[in-house]
Amino acid sequence: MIGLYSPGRSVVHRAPTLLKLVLLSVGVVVIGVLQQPWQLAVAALVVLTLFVIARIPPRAAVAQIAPILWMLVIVVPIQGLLAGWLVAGLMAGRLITAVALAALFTLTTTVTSVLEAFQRMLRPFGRWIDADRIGLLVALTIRCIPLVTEIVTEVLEARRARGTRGSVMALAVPVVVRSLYAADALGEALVARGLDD
Amino acid sequence: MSTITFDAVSHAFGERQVLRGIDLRLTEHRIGIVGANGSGKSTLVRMINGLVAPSSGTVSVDGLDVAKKAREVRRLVGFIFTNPDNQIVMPTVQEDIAFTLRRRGLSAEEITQRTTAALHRFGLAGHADHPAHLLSGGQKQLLALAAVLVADPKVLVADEPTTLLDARNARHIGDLLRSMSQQVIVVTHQFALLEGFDRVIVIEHGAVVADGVPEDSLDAYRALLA
Amino acid sequence: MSTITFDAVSHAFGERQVLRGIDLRLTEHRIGIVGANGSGKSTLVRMINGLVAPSSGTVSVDGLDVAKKAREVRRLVGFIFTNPDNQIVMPTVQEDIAFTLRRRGLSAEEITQRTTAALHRFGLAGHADHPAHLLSGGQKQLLALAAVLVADPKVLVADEPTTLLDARNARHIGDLLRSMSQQVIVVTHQFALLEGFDRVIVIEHGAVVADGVPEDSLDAYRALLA
Amino acid sequence: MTNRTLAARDLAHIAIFAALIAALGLPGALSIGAVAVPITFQTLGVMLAGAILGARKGFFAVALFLALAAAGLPLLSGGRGGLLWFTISPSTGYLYGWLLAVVVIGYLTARLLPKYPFWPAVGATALGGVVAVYLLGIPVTAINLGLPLWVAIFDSAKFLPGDLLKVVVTVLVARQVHRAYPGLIAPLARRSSSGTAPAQVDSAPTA
Ligand SMILES: Nc1ncnc2c1ncn2[C@@H]1O[C@H](COP(=O)(O)OP(=O)(O)OP(=O)(O)O)[C@@H](O)[C@H]1O
Ligand SMILES: Nc1ncnc2c1ncn2[C@@H]1O[C@H](COP(=O)(O)OP(=O)(O)OP(=O)(O)O)[C@@H](O)[C@H]1O
Ligand SMILES: O=C(O)CCCC[C@@H]1SC[C@@H]2NC(=O)N[C@@H]21
Ligand SMILES: [Mg+2]
Ligand SMILES: [Mg+2]
Repeated sequence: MIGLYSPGRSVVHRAPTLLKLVLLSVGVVVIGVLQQPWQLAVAALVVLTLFVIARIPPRAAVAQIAPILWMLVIVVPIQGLLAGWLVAGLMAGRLITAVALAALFTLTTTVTSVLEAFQRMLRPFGRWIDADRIGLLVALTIRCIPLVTEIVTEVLEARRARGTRGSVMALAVPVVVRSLYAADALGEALVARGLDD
Repeated sequence: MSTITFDAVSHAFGERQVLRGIDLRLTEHRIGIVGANGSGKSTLVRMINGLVAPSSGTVSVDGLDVAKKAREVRRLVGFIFTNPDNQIVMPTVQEDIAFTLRRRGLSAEEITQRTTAALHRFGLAGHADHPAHLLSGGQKQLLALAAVLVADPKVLVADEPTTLLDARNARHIGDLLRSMSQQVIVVTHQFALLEGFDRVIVIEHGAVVADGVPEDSLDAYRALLA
Repeated sequence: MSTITFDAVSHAFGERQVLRGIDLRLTEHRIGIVGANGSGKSTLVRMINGLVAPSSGTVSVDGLDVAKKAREVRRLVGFIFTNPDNQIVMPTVQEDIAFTLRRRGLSAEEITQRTTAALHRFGLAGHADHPAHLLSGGQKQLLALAAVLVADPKVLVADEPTTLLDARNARHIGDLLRSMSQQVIVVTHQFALLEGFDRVIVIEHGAVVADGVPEDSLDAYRALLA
Repeated sequence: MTNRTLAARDLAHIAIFAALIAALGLPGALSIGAVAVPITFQTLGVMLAGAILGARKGFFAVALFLALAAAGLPLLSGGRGGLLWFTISPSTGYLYGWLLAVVVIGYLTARLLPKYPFWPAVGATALGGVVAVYLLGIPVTAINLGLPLWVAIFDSAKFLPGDLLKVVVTVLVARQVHRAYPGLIAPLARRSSSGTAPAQVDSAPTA
């Protein structure tokens, strides 16, 4: 489970995660208020430059932005008809630029460091939230994903082996019940290994 | 007895070659399959009712190509998994047994009647309405057998059906398997289960390395493990 | 060796009486526990590190009452479950082993060092960064052992640790258990695992019905099952 | 065990439901209509989390799933992940709506248990899984795309058939699961005047 991280050693990669998060938020807000095409062009150029500096493989970049592009193919004409083509064009430009910036963050920051940053942001709430438990929950969830997919496969196999197909229900109920029992066993293992120390 | 044939069957999961050129003709009443962990036993027997489709070669049951006629073949072949939890698909014991019959177009009456008979035959009558997941390991394994045999398959394939059982329950299941009129194919690590079997096949690294009467095959396997 | 005592321990799950007046003093190096499915073995050994709290009576380890000092006791007692899938709690092999240590307030350095040593000792060094769920059954069982022994417990309790293994892997785990300097308590249905043990206890219907050297106890158990 | 910390078993329940929601994203996402908010099975997972784990644990499960997706794991349907889906995408509001949904469903389910009658349960699940989700989802779609609200409302109609089906499946599944595994949600007294809930049934061996 390596996530969407695209490995590298550039300044963008090495910048502290919290700083990147702050810059990203500022950037998205700024992009959101741009009203002139030339301003947007400058913003887009800045983002593009950052992609080049970070040496993101074009294919990885496109994979992140493509879903939004598809959407724009449909939304832009609607907006054009409703509000005029300049507005529609600006909206599309702002969205693509902001999406690219957010994608850049995701592509240059490991999941681990994002989670660490989240934990640091939660620290002021330490009275209510136990950062240690959260770290444990994260790892446990990543462990549980293959466990759940295995359970789904096994239930599907069992149904097939018994020559039946059956409804959504006959799949969902055993998957959920077995997941719960598997979780119980995991919980016991956590206790046995000293979790509630 | 049915005739199950493997014809030049090979299989790979991704890069990993798991079975290599298997040719087999299974016609005996009781057949055992043994081999080390990861040798390919489960993959092999799963092919008999189409849970795994071979990368190349064909598997057929009574002349029916499993790849093409999976539906028909699954009515002939009952399958028992190692972990009985895998097999329980309904909340209660009775519902789980009835589940197999429900899709066969039987009348409600006949379903009830056959389910009740199965509950008695496998000593589960007292647990009909129990949540199936709360049975003991041995009882679950019995439920798995009941739920499959209620549909009266011609062939029963069981992949390590006694792993969690004590000696008495294991013997009980062994006796059941031996007493059945159906053809039985059993994968196991417990040699005692294969007593009285007609044929034992040893798999190693995805190939058949010994095949014959139980004594000879098991001797060959023991030599392999030493 | 540690001293584990059961003092008038009884237990019921709801209506169901599972253990009845157990009195035991376990001081031997290697102790086996056998008994029929549902006789209460798992319930009994789970009490040793407080996974189940007895309805009445006390269990203690080296004088520490498990009910009151669960935290201290769990540092002394490592536990291995039957199904290794359910005790792998972290995504990769190395992380899973390190998990046990992380809770002990060791330095990062010491954690890395002890984890690496354990990876080597159990032949898992080549798999350190592999997703744990992709290991074979035997490797998973070894990982379970490694993850528990890395914390260097004084007592190791294992509840049927070899059920899914072939004869070679089972022997490997058996040899490991026998070679350990720690006190070992093993529940099993496979008598071969108990070779060379110092004491075997037979449980039937929640009570101790035989207790002594392996030969005598196993004979008594066989007679019981016949 | 203080009520502030979560027991190991609760942690495992939370993690496995977060994983279940992730697994429901594997079949992929279906995008139709004007506004590309995908139709996804993951909403079924969110509703199940509320109806089976209850408000508290369910909320943690959904929040955990969302945090992992936001951190860049490709867990959203179709293998997407990253902060952009939580800030400027048209589906942003729906994702926060999931958090509201799981709490609403969890709370109401606790009031309906142990009887869990069908139609009230459907109503409760729809109130959280549809009404609450759309309440946050639709306006944010309009804002993030700069579209008039009515377009976003009109467009969201395409979710309705699927979402209602998910509501019914959730209720049917939850009912069976509470039968096969009793004691997951402590029923809340219908009249809250007494202020105390009945003791939780706890049949699992983890003491
Ligand atoms: N779905 C799968 N994807 C990838 N590899 C698999 C899959 N199923 C099995 N394998 C691999 O194929 C090989 C053979 O597996 P198989 O389960 O057939 O072995 P087996 O002989 O039944 O072993 P065991 O005695 O442990 O049950 C193993 O190396 C296993 O890791
Ligand atoms: N959590 C539980 N709730 C209710 N009953 C339980 C629970 N756990 C165990 N039991 C019951 O207690 C009895 C003893 O169970 P236990 O697991 O200790 O048996 P065992 O000797 O380990 O059996 P096996 O050899 O099958 O593992 C069984 O009848 C079982 O059904
Ligand atoms: O994956 C995402 O980016 C968010 C998806 C949000 C989907 C919403 S939730 C309610 C409605 N029902 C669906 O099936 N899809 C939408
Ligand atoms: Mg196998
Ligand atoms: Mg047991």
